[in-house]
Amino acid sequence: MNTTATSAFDLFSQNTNLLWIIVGASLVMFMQAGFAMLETGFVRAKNAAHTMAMNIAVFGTGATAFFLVGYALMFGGYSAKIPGFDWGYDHALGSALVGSGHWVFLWKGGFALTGGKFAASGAVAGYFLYMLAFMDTAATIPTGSMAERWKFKSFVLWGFFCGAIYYPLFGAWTWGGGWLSQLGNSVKLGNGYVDFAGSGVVHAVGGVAALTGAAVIGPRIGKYGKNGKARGIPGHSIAMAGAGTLILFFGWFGFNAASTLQIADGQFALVAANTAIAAALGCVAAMFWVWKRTGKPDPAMIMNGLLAGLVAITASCAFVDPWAAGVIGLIAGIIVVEVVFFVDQKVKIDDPVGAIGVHFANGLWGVLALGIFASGKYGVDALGAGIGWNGTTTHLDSAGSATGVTGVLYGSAGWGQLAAQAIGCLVIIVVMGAISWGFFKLSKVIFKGIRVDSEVEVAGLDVPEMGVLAYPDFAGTHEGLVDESV
Amino acid sequence: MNTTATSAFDLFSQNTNLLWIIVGASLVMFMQAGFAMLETGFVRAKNAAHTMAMNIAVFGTGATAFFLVGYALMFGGYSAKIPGFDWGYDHALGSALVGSGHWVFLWKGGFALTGGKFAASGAVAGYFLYMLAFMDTAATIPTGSMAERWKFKSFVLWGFFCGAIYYPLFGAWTWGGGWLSQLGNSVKLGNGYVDFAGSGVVHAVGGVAALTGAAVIGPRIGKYGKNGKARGIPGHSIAMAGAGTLILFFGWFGFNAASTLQIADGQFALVAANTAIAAALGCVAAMFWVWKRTGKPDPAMIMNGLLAGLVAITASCAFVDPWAAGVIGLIAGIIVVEVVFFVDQKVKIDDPVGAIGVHFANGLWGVLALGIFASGKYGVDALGAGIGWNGTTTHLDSAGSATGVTGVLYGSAGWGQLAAQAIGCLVIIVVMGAISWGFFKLSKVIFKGIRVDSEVEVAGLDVPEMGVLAYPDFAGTHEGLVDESV
Amino acid sequence: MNTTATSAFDLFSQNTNLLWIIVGASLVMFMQAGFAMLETGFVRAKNAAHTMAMNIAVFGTGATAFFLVGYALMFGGYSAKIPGFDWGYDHALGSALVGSGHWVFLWKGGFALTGGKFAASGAVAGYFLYMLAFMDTAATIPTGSMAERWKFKSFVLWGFFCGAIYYPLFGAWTWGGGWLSQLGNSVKLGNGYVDFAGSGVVHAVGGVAALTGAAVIGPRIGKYGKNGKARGIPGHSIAMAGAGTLILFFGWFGFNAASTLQIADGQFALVAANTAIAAALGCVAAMFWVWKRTGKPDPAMIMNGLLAGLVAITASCAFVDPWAAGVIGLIAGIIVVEVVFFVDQKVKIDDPVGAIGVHFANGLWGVLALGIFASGKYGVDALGAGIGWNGTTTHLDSAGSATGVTGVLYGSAGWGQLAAQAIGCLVIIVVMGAISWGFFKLSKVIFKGIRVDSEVEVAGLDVPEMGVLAYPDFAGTHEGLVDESV
Amino acid sequence: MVQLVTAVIKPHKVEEVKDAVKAMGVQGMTVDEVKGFGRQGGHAETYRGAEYTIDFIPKVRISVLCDDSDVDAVVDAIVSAARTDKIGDGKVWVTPVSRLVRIRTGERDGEAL
Amino acid sequence: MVQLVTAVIKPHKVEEVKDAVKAMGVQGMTVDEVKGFGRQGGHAETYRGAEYTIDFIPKVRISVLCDDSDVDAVVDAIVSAARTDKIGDGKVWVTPVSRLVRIRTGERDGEAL
Amino acid sequence: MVQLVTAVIKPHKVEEVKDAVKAMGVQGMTVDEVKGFGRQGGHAETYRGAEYTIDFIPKVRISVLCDDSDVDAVVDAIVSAARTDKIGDGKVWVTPVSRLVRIRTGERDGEAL
Ligand SMILES: Nc1ncnc2c1ncn2[C@@H]1O[C@H](COP(=O)(O)OP(=O)(O)O)[C@@H](O)[C@H]1O
Ligand SMILES: Nc1ncnc2c1ncn2[C@@H]1O[C@H](COP(=O)(O)OP(=O)(O)O)[C@@H](O)[C@H]1O
Ligand SMILES: Nc1ncnc2c1ncn2[C@@H]1O[C@H](COP(=O)(O)OP(=O)(O)O)[C@@H](O)[C@H]1O
Repeated sequence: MNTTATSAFDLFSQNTNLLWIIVGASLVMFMQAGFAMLETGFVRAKNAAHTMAMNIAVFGTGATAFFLVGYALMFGGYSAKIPGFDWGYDHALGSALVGSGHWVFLWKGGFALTGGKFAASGAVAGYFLYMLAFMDTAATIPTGSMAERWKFKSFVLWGFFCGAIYYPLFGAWTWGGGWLSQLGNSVKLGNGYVDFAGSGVVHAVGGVAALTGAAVIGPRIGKYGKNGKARGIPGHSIAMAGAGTLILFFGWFGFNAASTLQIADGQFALVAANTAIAAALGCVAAMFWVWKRTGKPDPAMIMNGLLAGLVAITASCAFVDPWAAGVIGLIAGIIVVEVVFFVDQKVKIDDPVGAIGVHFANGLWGVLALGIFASGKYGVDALGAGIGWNGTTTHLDSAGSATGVTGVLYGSAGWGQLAAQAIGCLVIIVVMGAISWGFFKLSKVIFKGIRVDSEVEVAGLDVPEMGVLAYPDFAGTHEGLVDESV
Repeated sequence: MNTTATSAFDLFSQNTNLLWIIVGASLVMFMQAGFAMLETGFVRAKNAAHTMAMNIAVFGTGATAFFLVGYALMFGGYSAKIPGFDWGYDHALGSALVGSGHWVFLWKGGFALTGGKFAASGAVAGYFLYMLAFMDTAATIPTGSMAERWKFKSFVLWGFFCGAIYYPLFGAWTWGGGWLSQLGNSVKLGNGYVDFAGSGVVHAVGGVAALTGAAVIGPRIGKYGKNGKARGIPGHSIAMAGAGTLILFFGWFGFNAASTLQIADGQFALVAANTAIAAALGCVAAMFWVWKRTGKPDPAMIMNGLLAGLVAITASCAFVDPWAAGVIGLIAGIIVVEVVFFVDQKVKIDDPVGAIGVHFANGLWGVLALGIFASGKYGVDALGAGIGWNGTTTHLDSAGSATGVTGVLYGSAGWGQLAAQAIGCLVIIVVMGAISWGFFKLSKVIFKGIRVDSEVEVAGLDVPEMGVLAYPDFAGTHEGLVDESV
Repeated sequence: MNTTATSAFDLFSQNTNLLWIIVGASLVMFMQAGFAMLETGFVRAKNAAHTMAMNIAVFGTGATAFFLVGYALMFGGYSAKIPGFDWGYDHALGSALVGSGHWVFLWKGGFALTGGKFAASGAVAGYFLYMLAFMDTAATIPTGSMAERWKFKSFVLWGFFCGAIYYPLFGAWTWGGGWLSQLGNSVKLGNGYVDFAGSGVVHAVGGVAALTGAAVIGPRIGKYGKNGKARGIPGHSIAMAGAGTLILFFGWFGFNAASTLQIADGQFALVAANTAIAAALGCVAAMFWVWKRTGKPDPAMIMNGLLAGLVAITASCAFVDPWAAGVIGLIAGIIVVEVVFFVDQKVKIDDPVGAIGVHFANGLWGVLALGIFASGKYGVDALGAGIGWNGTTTHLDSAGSATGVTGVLYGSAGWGQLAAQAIGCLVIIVVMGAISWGFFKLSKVIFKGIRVDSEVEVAGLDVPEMGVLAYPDFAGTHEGLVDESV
Repeated sequence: MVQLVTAVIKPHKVEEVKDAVKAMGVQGMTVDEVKGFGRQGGHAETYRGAEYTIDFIPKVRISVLCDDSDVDAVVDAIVSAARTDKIGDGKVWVTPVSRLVRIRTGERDGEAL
Repeated sequence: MVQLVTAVIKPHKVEEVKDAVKAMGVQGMTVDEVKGFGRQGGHAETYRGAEYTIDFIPKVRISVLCDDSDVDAVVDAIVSAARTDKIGDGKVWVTPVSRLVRIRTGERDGEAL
Repeated sequence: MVQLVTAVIKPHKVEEVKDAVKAMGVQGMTVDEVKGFGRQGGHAETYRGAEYTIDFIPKVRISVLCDDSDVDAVVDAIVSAARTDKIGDGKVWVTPVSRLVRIRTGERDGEAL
């Protein structure tokens, strides 16, 4: 009877863990509303319906693809490694599709969530949902940088591509237990590539697509003057963008804190506090920095700064002390201002919402920051006896026992970790960059250009592409509604 | 001492279940913000303050009525049947007001949450709150279909009526353990009418009132041309409507997944995943379908499609496999496009937000879909020994033990279930349809018409009815502010 | 082994309590989005970017200050008194900075969350986050009453001041275990000042700063005609304000229900239900009251009424029966209408969003209402053996055991409680009023006025202060963009 | 020669006026939203208890360029289409135009209509 | 005969101009929002670090139909009410009106005012 | 004497027209947003399956006060800057102005420009 009691408790605690994942997944899913309002607020009124529609359809297309194919490629052989779950855990559902051992590149198994365990198991379903929400976040990032000129047809293909292949690829290499996560075992670099909630896996991977996409599609008409000077093209609703920012902030508690995947230790609370601290410092740093740089506290930068802090802390939020979270956020707030200015004015890639500065640059900064600030207190054995964070057992100390995730500030052992992080960054830039660049180049061929005609662009995409005006009752919101080339 | 430990665990696990209900209730309550933004975005700027005010006041009026009267009528004799709760469970607080045995039509007891157990018991309070949030959802549906012409006074009466009587009635018959839920016991139809989170109880019941209300109040001036052809009257903010859609999506995780009312099995996670999958497929299906039908991917339909998938999966989300959730959502996406077109152009009932297509049509489809796709795996014994879902014990298999909720695809026994579902649909259409139709007809007498004067309608309802402009600083949002009949 | 099982359960249940706090903290943090939309909707379009930017930056500045200093001053010696937490609980981290015994005025310890326990303990981090979110709510209240004329620079200082000192001060005296909370022990007044979730600590304290700030900064140009008559200056988006209201409502479930800080009894569910009931009655009462008063159901008042009900129930939500929650909300709905009218028309303090009526007046009403309606059922021993709510043991009954929090309706012992509540109100009005008044007066000196030039005010603050237009694509939103005094 | 007929009318009459003018054979027109102040007066509303007046009433202004010979007919057409017999119906007036050019073709005066 | 007085003024002067014109006995006016470009020039702001110029400055245009005999007085009233002595105060001009009709009644010219 | 040149043009041509007019030495202009109806016609869209037509097309109206002597040049400058050779390019017309005042200084007519 005591045994029964114990196992009832085990079951209940596992399901409480799962509950946290579901609550977290809902919060992350809600971030889509934040992205939608932020991005739509930052475009001109004449493209608002187009931008909003992308932000809804990207969930539909991406999720359909991830459900049918992507989840199987990303986790097929690994299943839902939720701590303490007897079902799912360590029970491979499929097997490697490409690679083996420490060097797996893709998995297979569980397409469309079919197969023995899937239908029955709440654990797998919950894990799927959480991962789906992360995929959705990555997928929606380029809709911001490519806004106001992207053909809707071409965008639809991106949604399917990102959900089916693009996101699951890097996902399999990291959270799926693939080769990057095993760098600790295979080549003895710290605990392997560690990215707690996805500064890299989600934000930089989405961000690099935002970068290549914006580069391939080219700047909006009028963005660069005859002299090549960048012109500001203010978004049509600062209020909407601000509301979106605060929704994203809210959702981020699910993004980061629920990434503990369990509540048995109190770590999720530290994660949540670190998240808020980095956001605060990012916001304040960007505010003062832009104020100094341009003479006014640009509201768009206050928003981007808060988000930059959030993106940057995402990789390391479980591994650092609060003071370090503050420092990471503060630096993120400065980075975002500088990178946005640099990309806009020097590189001359046109990114209407600042996605490159927020997600790409600070995603990379977040990944590296872990290699610097991780305190070594956490990630020793998060998944059960003898398994380090990310399913590794490596970095044994002299006594032969696994160590927590440690950055260079906490001992020279940290250099291996930093190296693993740097490799992750490089892979994002080079490999994911090349894949996304190739995808957009190929799309150009398929759709005879991924960009709308210049007449349509000047008129605004809403009527020609979507058939509606975003604001039909307001004067002056659409300059030239129609394709005037009759 | 072991016993103490066990019972501390029992108590704690019950309260964890209750926590899930409270989190779920909060999420469902938040859906009011989604409805408010969706509906307001879909009306013209000149009626935006009126529509928004209805979406706030409907909570106030409906909740007051449900608190004072409605909850007692719906659950008086049944109390909070929350699994594993010792207090509340199976302790009838009141007794039947109309009917007895398997044929109870209304309960009584616990008016204004007074009476012995109420004040003391968190369990009853939590269950009340969750049910209140569902009532609110049903109550707000007609504010969409009747928008831009409904007298505010008349609307206020609807709020009280819906919270006190209209919603609790069908609620008592189903979730309250009344006659429809007992069709399994009384006339051996499957597990009786089964509606997990309310495709029927909430959406179709609210939706049929949206239908009869829109029919009684008549189309907006200008909706049908002299030749009777339907004219599109675009909503004033696609951006606002899109944000509302995504808020509703978020809230739906509380709507569906917390309807397990407990977390002891992992079922809530499957429910959540099914919810997202149906939403994705509904969104994609509606997008492609409307694109094919009209040549452009109408953003309003992308939104309606996502919501249609959500409404349709609501009844069966705990009983079907993920692939089936996808199919149900996909069909919902097509249904919503066709029904919206049909109602608008053929039936000529004017529904500014598409409530009839989303909530009524897909509510019914969701109820029926359960009778087709339910896999039989769940609902055997959800509430304790020997009690099937909805408090029935019926549908014993040959071995005499209760079976899970089973649709026709999983054995011929499913036909009984499908019949129970069909009866539920019929009751909604005929009985709830007649009651709501009667209510609106009667209101017409009470208020000398439930519709504003045509001068007011042309001018916009905001100033004449509410005394404010929704957007006083924006040019062109109100055509003719005043009653010009001076 | 049995022991192990028990302690695993203890640990898990503590962490489940902590989870509720984190979910609650996220919800409260999300209220910032609600305030942002409410306040921005209630100002004119020409100040929308300024108001939105304040609502984001106030989190950044306030949180930075609270992290570095405020939390240490408020809780330094008390730590995270989370029920059932072995770490943190009753382990003083710091010590009194000012005062001792029952008369502590400020604490110290744990600056920037550093110090032994902080970094390691999820419990402290979680408690910090929850308290941070409450601070943020208080800090943002004056941004509403002082909107449309506040220099951004001066506002930035307010954020730091509120997070570092202003809020922690009254916080230390109440939730931090300081002298007000000990009035039960020190001078035998009931359980001491009791304020469950902060009608006083958060709303009235923020509200009195909103009052003094609005008084010091003076009314907007054009608010009072030559004859001194108040003129309505309608907000630019009723739709946005309405959405903000509903977000606040959602967040309030975290604000109130998670203030139980644990889930071991079901009290959090009663709290949540009481919260919704008071909101509903507040909404309905304000709607009918303003309808009667002005002839139309002003949407802004429907919104303010719902919020008034929420503010008023916040202090007593855990201590009263549902019927009493309804009465408290109903009275709040009337109070808010009358106070807004009175302040606007008689006192002639200009408060663009109604913050004084909602937060200050109803905050005080909420504090007092507890002294009237508290039923005595709860708060006996919320934190463990022999400790009453707020860490007191006082108000022993004749048998010598501690009693729950009791209002005058439940026995003459309630008069002591009511006196403690009244003292709290007085301290807020006099002491916090004086401090905030002094702060704004001093700011005037520091910044050569805390108000923008009248030219800027007429033109709108967005371009001169923030460098952007809130709505550049919409005609008529900015009357005169530039400082025309060239 | 060409003249410019300008009318300030009630917003809900725009469609009818447009149709009436079109029926006269006039090929184009330009409209904008204006606010009018006149005999019709405004009205007071309350916002959170404080009164405010909406004293400029939304109107639509219509500008039609037409031939001398059509001016009378166009004015009459507008008057009869816009009339509701209630105060606030608005005004129509005519101003001389000394030159007109169609941008696309450079055609002038009557040709440019 | 009737003439049309048009003025482009600073937005915050609308109320004062309205009152001044009303004080002249003029019964009505029509206003709309315009953007002006003139000596006053615009100004540059930065948005996420990139400059943009706001070179059209919001103004309000006022159109008043009045009797020949009142034109001088109306022009003067507008000028003195709208004047701030700072650059950008705007212009007032007068154009001839060959015909005026009140839609509601069909009254013409002076009668129609 | 002074005249008023009015043009209705395609919105995306505003910048170019402004530059052309400025290049002529004209010191100011006033623009507003209007909706045009002409040969260009509108187009039908569907909203939730029901058709609706967008038959008024957004245009920008430009008003330039200038000296008699500059009128020809200003008209020509506008025509050539606004021209796209596609239907819907718009119109330019000239109306006489009998008096002009600069509000700030009280200067009159030519002086007031
Ligand atoms: N003297 C005027 N100058 C310019 N516009 C005028 C004048 N008088 C009236 N209007 C315009 O005509 C509209 C209707 O005038 P009003 O006096 O209200 O009614 P009516 O046209 O029936 O006499 C006004 O709202 C205003 O736009
Ligand atoms: N030549 C012009 N034609 C039309 N409008 C003009 C002209 N010059 C000025 N304006 C209008 O008058 C406004 C004020 O003119 P500006 O030159 O800035 O100052 P001022 O009126 O003091 O000379 C401008 O913003 C513009 O709307
Ligand atoms: N008779 C007219 N009166 C006033 N405005 C006109 C007239 N005809 C055309 N317009 C304006 O000129 C614009 C362009 O005219 P349109 O006939 O479409 O092309 P085009 O200028 O090439 O002949 C219209 O949208 C309208 O604003």
